[in-house]
Amino acid sequence: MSCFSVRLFASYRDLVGKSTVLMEMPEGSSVSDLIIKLSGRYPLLTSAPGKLVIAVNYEYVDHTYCLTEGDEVALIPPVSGGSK
Amino acid sequence: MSCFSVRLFASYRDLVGKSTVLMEMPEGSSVSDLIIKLSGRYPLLTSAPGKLVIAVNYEYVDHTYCLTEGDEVALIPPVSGGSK
Amino acid sequence: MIEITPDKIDHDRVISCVRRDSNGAVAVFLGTTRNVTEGRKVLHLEYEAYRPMADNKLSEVVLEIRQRWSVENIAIVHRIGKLEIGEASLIVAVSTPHRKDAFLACQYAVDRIKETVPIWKKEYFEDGEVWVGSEFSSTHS
Amino acid sequence: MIEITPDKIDHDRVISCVRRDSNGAVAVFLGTTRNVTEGRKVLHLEYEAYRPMADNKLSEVVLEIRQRWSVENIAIVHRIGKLEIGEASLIVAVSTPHRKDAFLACQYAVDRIKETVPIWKKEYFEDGEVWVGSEFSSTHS
Repeated sequence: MSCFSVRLFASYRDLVGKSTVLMEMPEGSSVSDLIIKLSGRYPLLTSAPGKLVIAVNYEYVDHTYCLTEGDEVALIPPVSGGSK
Repeated sequence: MSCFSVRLFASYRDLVGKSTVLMEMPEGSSVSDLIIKLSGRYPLLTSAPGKLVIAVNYEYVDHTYCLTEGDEVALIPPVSGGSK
Repeated sequence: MIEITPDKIDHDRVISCVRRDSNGAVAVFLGTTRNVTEGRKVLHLEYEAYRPMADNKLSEVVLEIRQRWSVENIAIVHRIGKLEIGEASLIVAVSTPHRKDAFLACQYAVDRIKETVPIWKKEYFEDGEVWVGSEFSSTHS
Repeated sequence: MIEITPDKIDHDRVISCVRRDSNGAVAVFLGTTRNVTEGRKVLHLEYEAYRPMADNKLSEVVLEIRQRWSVENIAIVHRIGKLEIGEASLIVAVSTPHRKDAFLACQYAVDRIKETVPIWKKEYFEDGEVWVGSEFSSTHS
């Protein structure tokens, strides 16, 4: 098993009530596997799990991305920095 | 005959050496007529008389515009107020 | 110049930073906080950034602008933390020899920042607060 | 706010003049004097306006912008007289609720000003001076 810290920001952090959650996943797990496990634990967070935007080590990745122990995973809420 | 003051700016004023010239024209003269008379007196100014831009009473007019005594006529050099 | 800062944005400083005697045009965008959202009165706002990812993404936007328009002089400052109504949350300034490039590059930079940079905005209302872009909202009980 | 003035342009004042708490976007264009034209070093510049025609034409640009984009808040200041290199000769600032309109209106205003407003620029070089846009130039003997 590998250990990942998953960072939560803005609306996601408020929903879960903390800014980091630790997740244990089997070696070779993908981002998709992680999301499935997260949605089990925090159903509110992953009401639309297919659409979750994920960053690993400060870069956007797609859901097939294969995680490595020590990766910093972040769930990125919809970005909306100002007026349209 | 009617009397018109013709204002000159920027490059045109520098070429003619004064900022206003007075022109006497028959009643009912057009801008085109005025330009023909001006080109006789100041050949340098009207090296491209067909392209001269004219304003009458602070509005752009075309060369068929019919002049009325007291009109303020201005020759408008190419406008270029800054970077492209 | 790329900054993410809790300090008030000083647009004079940002414009001076990009202006060059060889450039004739400066295009500037200021994003300011609005007092009304969908008919609800906003009291104040809060911006939160995921750093250093947000810094990295801003650098990528600058790099992209430089490559697409050969623009050397671009500055971006994004404010975070608590903002009052009417304060600037974002400034983008671009200076170029000719104005068309300045406008294009500035507009493109703003669009990319809003798409890619992980910075979020929370609006505080009299009866609750909302993270903008989120389908969730919380209401004071 | 429409001004043709020999005074230095204060962009803070112009931006403050258009900004509104109900608007989220301010697009600003600054035209500044360049130190080189076609490889020749420019020492300083002079701008001349045909007033009141220039004032009228600026008002028409503002009116056109208001009609096309329902933009209320637009300011234009054009400087005249002698300018040093790097100084702003023109500022256009537009504030709107959303940024797309601000950029479009600002760019359109600048284009129209350069096409229609009777203001001319003379560049002074070490060995002469030229009215920009004119085919004539004079050279110091």
